[in-house]
Amino acid sequence: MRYSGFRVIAEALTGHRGWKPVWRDPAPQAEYDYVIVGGGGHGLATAYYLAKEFRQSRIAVLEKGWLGGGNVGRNTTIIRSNYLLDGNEPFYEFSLKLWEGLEQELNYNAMVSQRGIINLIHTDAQRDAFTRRGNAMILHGADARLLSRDEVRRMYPWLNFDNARFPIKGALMQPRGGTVRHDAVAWGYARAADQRGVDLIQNCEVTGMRIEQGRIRGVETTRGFIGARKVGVAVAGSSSKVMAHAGMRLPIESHVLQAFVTEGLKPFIDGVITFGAGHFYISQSDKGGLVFGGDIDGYNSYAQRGNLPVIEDVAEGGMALMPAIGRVRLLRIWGGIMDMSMDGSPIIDRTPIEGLYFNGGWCYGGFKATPASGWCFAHLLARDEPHPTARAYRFDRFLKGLMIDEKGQGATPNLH
Amino acid sequence: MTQPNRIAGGQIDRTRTLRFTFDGIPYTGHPGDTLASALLANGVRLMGRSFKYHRPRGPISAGSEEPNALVELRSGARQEPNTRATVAELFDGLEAKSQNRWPSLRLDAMAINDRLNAFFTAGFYYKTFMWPRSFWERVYEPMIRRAAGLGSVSREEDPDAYDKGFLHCDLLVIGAGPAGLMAALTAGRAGRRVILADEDFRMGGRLNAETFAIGNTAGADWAAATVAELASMPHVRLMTRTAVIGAFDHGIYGAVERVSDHLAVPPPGKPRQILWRIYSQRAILAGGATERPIAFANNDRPGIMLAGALRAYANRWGVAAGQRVAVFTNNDDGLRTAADLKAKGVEVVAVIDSRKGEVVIDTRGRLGLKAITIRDGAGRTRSFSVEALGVSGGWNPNVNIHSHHRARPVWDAAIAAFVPGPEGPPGLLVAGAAAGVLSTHGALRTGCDAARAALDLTGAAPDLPQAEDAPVRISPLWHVDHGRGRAWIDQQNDVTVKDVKLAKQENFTSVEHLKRYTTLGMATDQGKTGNVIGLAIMAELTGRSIPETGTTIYRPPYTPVALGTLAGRSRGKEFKPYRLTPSHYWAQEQGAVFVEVGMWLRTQWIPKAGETEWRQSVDREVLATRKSVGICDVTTLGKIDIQGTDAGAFLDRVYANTFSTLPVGKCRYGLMLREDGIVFDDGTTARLGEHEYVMTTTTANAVAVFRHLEFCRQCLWPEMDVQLISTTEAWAQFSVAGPNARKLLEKVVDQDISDAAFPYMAAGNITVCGGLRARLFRISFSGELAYEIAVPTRYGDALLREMLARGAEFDPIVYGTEALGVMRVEKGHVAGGELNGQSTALNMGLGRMVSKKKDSIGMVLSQREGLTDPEGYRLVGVKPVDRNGKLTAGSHFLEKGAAPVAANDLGWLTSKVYSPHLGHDIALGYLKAGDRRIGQRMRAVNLLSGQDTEVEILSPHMFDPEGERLRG
Amino acid sequence: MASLQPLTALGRREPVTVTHGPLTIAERTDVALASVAARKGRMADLAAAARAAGVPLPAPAAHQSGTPYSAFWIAPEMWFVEAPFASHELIAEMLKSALGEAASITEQTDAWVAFDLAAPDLAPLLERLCNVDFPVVPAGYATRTVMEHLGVYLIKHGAGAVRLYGPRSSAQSLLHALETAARSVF
Amino acid sequence: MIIPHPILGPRDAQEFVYLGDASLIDRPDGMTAGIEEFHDYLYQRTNPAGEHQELWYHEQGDRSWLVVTRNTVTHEILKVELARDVARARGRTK
Repeated sequence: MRYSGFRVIAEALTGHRGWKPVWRDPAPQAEYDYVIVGGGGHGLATAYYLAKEFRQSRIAVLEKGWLGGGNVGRNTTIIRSNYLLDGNEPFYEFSLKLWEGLEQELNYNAMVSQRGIINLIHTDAQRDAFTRRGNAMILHGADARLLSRDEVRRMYPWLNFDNARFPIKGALMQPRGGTVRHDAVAWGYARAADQRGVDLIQNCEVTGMRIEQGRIRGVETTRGFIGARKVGVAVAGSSSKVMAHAGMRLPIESHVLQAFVTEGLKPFIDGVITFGAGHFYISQSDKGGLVFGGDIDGYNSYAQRGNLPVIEDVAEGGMALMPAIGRVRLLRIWGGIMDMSMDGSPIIDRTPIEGLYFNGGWCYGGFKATPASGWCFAHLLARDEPHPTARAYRFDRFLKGLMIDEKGQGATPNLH
Repeated sequence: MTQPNRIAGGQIDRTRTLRFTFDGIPYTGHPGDTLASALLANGVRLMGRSFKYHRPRGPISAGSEEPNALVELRSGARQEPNTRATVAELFDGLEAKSQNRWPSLRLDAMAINDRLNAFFTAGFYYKTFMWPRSFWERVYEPMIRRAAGLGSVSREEDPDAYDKGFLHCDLLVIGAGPAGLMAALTAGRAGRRVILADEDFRMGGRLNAETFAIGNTAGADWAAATVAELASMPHVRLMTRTAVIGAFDHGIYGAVERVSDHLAVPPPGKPRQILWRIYSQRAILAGGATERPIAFANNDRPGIMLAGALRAYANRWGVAAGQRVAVFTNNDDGLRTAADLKAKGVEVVAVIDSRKGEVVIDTRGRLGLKAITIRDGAGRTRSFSVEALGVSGGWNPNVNIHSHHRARPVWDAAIAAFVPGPEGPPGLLVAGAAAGVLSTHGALRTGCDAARAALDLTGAAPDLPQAEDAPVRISPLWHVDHGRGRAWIDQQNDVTVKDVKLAKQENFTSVEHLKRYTTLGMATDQGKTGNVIGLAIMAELTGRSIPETGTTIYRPPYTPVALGTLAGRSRGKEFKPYRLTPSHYWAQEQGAVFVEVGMWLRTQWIPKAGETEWRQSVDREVLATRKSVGICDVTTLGKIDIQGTDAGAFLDRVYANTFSTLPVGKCRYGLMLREDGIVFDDGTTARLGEHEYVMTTTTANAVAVFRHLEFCRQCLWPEMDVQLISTTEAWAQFSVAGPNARKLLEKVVDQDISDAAFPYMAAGNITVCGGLRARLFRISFSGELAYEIAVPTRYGDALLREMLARGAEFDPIVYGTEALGVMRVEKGHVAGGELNGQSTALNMGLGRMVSKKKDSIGMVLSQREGLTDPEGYRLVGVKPVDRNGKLTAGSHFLEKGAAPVAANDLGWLTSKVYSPHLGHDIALGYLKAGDRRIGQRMRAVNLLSGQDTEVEILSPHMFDPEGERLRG
Repeated sequence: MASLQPLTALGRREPVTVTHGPLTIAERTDVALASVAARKGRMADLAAAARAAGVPLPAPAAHQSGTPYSAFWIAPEMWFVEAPFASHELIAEMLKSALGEAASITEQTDAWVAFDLAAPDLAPLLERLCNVDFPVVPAGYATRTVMEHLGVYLIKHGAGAVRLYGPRSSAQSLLHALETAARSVF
Repeated sequence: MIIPHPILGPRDAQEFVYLGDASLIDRPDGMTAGIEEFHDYLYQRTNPAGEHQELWYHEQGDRSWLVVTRNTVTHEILKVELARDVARARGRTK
């Protein structure tokens, strides 16, 4: 069924009896052409684009819990394409363009809201680095502006301009950056994929992979064996666990990232603000809560929960930047498991096992990548060659010395 | 002023009257009141509006689970949005305003949403606002955002201070009701260190709200006596107004103490709140239980509250929420409310017991309850005129903190509620109502047992006092099917039974989908009263059991926490400590401009009289240095003392180049790689003795390099004889540079430092000013004849003054980081912009420094093809072809005529300065195949500003490329 | 020594003493400090030489007082040795000649700012500043800890007597943190 | 978290800096091993959900590198050793 304002009104007048399930609950079939492991944003988008853009069929998405229950349902909802390096920027810009048409594409309002993102500058060296980055963004067709201190002040007069340990000296802004209602992304892709015949199978955990003569034959699951011509794994956070079923070790560590939301407040933060002298970024949701985050906890973890030091560190950054939020109350803290890769950039690649494909290593940049990740992974699965914007996301880049290291931290996953 | 609904009794101090205002109207209350109890005493039931439909609301609870009675407390910079009136302690002069209404609480224009509720069902926004596309950001979203939120932020700096602290104990008891008090008493009497924390300002928990006796005293009196006994024990710490907010790993609990929230303003110097990290291997959660309502049509009117709250207001605060009341219950506990109110002389007009087939099916009263309609077992309906209705749907144990490690609670059918399961944070036991033991006697017993178990106490258990031990008699009822209006589950977010039904209809049946789609439990109360009802209804609809349906995940904090508390003192200028250089005080006297470099404050430049532009000062400092002599405080560079018989061999491993061959009394530039072959750091390292080196690092990497060296020493080569210690702050170190550097130093150094005696790259211990130990290194970052001289830090200030005074004939100047930067760029030395963690030695033109003759960190992986590409980036110098042309660091290189697209991107400018010596801008940059482009012309383009400058590519050594000056 | 006038870590000629209620915070500039680390495999030699020279080498997490040398443990086989500054400004050289090749010795005097805290009971102050379980650790306890982001050595001489060594460049920030906590507590 | 330091007893994890998998001790010899071996050493991780041996540095403490055996699902710490002892036991010398 198509969603629209007219439909909402019509249903309201007839007691909402006409709304249909947003997705079916099919039983798994014995075999598919494509099995996507992971019913998060990336997996659902992959299935959708496989069906829609690449005209494939016989597709299933296997989700161990509930659809959208991974990091797509536990992030800070920011979208942007303000990357520096050639390996990244085209991909994220492609993603941002897909976000811009997503609602019409999916006929689902995920509230893509481009209210702008600023990265604050506190030192001359940061200004130089952001100038380099802003230029790289424009060279790749993205939008960027360098703001003076006064321009930032006009935008957000209540930031700490007058009593700061690290004074604000300006900002790099991407006006097209913004936020998206995260759960709706998963639901929108799920609904659209379901409508194109993709089987979305919840409560179906992959427990093994059947590999014969170097070729994938299917996956063992808690709901039995499911045969597959091709298997795409998109389970960021659990990548090492799932790929271990295929005997692979990855250039990835799992780390916990905490995120935060306050009680609902009348609007006062329009866009997204990233503090350049502490670990803190923030936006305000359409519901009024301040949504913010900071650094990962820094140790390997699959626990989906974190500890006080990072909570305090994030709050300190928040108060240093916005002394007006001292009396605002933190409502909820949650933790997601990040695939922290060795250079801070993702992997979308074939594996040594024929028919087995991998998508992961998103660090904490996975949400904004959702549409492009799905598209590029579908491209790889359907055509067996990388999408032009995702060509650099190879496993062998570490062997060849072609790292995509935005932060320049080297093979130290918890510093990316 | 009278308080019409104030009745006898209660734990308030009627001898004192407190004045306060709500929405500008003055009222009175007493010490011991909360804002809610005082308002109710004054006959005010309407305290807020709901989020979506702007329904008029009053408090439903008497505690921190309150979803409705949220106010903006205080004013001005202290304005505190979304404060629960039910826990806000009354103080004289308190000011509160209602929120999320316009123009007034009674007449709220946005209540139109309530009329349109048929359109605003769960998730309606996902289905609309998509056409036309451009309207989302311009029309629809701004409209939605305007309606967002409840209270508002002041936008001014929070004037109050917050502290943090650390506490340690043998046993942390969370909650001071009967179970917690008994646990603390048991542990305290056994001599153990106990912390008893309770979020309330009065210990006793439900005992304060009930009329039960313990032994032969009233429960509240027993609590007070127990608290007094505990207070007499020096090893017991009683913490009222202290909410434990979370259980973290390994026995660390977060707790927030509201030190001054019950005062108009905190006393001078004192914090508003304190974040305590409590370290305790053993803890007992005795956080009690929270009553839940029953969903029925129009169950959200002001005056309808939880039965336990209705009785708490009567018993603890001496307040009747209305003169005529009724009770609706599915369990025996609700009957207590009727009994207690009757005993207080309040008229109880009806007790509706669903176990007899009686239910409430509707209510009336727009701004406050006026009447209820009930349906009896025979299907007959009747109406009663009432001002308050107590509702009891049973009690939910507060399992929250026990579930912070993601343990799932288990369903206990006997009390029709979730109780803590077998898993949970290690060391955390649960007692009393939190464990699902709902009687007073049970609380005392399990509190005592838990303390004994937690602390392995032996010996006979103490005799417990007599106390109420009634069984729980409940017949679950989640919602009333009869009746026509909406039945609320989550009152703040306006989630009703029909929203749950719609979620089911659309297949959002997972409990997480239910929550996220309907927003059930996402309000400021986190669903403490509503969640279980919602999932129970979903269970009914799907034919699953409640435990099969399950709960969502419990997350910290248990109650919302002010962000200021979590930040503590780390804000404003105190966000991070300062590091001051030895010349800081001197520079301050000179009116220096300082710059943040990491934690350090360094002199950026020192303006002289008449200089109006920073460039004037910097140019002068550079020219004076190059002309005669300049001094710069370089103490911030990291210094690491490396000793041991293997010190030389160790340096060979950690540096790409060789140090074991360095003669004693010499220093050498060292290049340090990461294991991935990228340049990590650089600096000079001197050999001061056979087994003694002193390494310098960059300011930025001092800590990371030290950590890395310790890793190499302990983890990679544990048998090497190497000892490390940082000496960064032990020595004040100054660079003395310029043609007259030696002449100036000769004025202070006691030894011969002629070129012969102390040649280029010499290093050694010397003395200054008649015998003070010092170190001298003949190294140059500026390209001039230069030295670095170090003395014990306390003498740094004096040495600087002495050099300036004794060398006055040379007109020495002190230069800051800007001039330092100019001179190093002129010389092509790499620093921050080039040492970016992405560049190799080859990129920097230092490829030959990586010795392949020995194993060193990063040597092997630096040879990967991607890092040795002949077309890769190389460090170059850059100047504008037109000497008036301007350069900007961060600009990108493009060929002349090339379109500004990524395919034509050749690199970027890493650092840019104005060279007063050369008289134009110069820059360093990374340029693709830059080593083969020297002499070529291209453009440096800054697309952010439109700057497009034709440049010439130079060797990075733009000043004195032969190095004649530094050897002079 | 020489003609150079020393400056304290707080940028003054004389050490600072501040009081707040029952608390006294006294800056100490009269302590010489050096690190002593055993060379690999030379611990026995170092121990013997130290014994002979009267340099205590206490167990982990401990401080041992003596005359003229006191010391506290900072790392495996590594100590900070204290002595009176007036007589031992050249502490590193003095220790080198006393301990010989068995140890690596480095002057540390001016790397730190020293504060002595005195009050009838320091526990209420310290619990706002660091996670040392102060009432429980014995006198003679020495540890590194963190106060307001600063790494600090804390030596407990008694329930009301503590020596702190903080990074010298952050002396102002450390003192500010101590005074702020004092105002908050006392 | 609290790390039971083998010398100093329980210490708050906040005093430590985390590096990662303790396999980083097993650095190949650069004079004999090639790029592939170093690649596997530096980049490839087992990243188990369960017991994990990992390196922590007591930066705000005694500067010991520790090998902590910790469950990455529950965060329970099962064993803590001085990294130097582990390195020696694994045959590392000079």
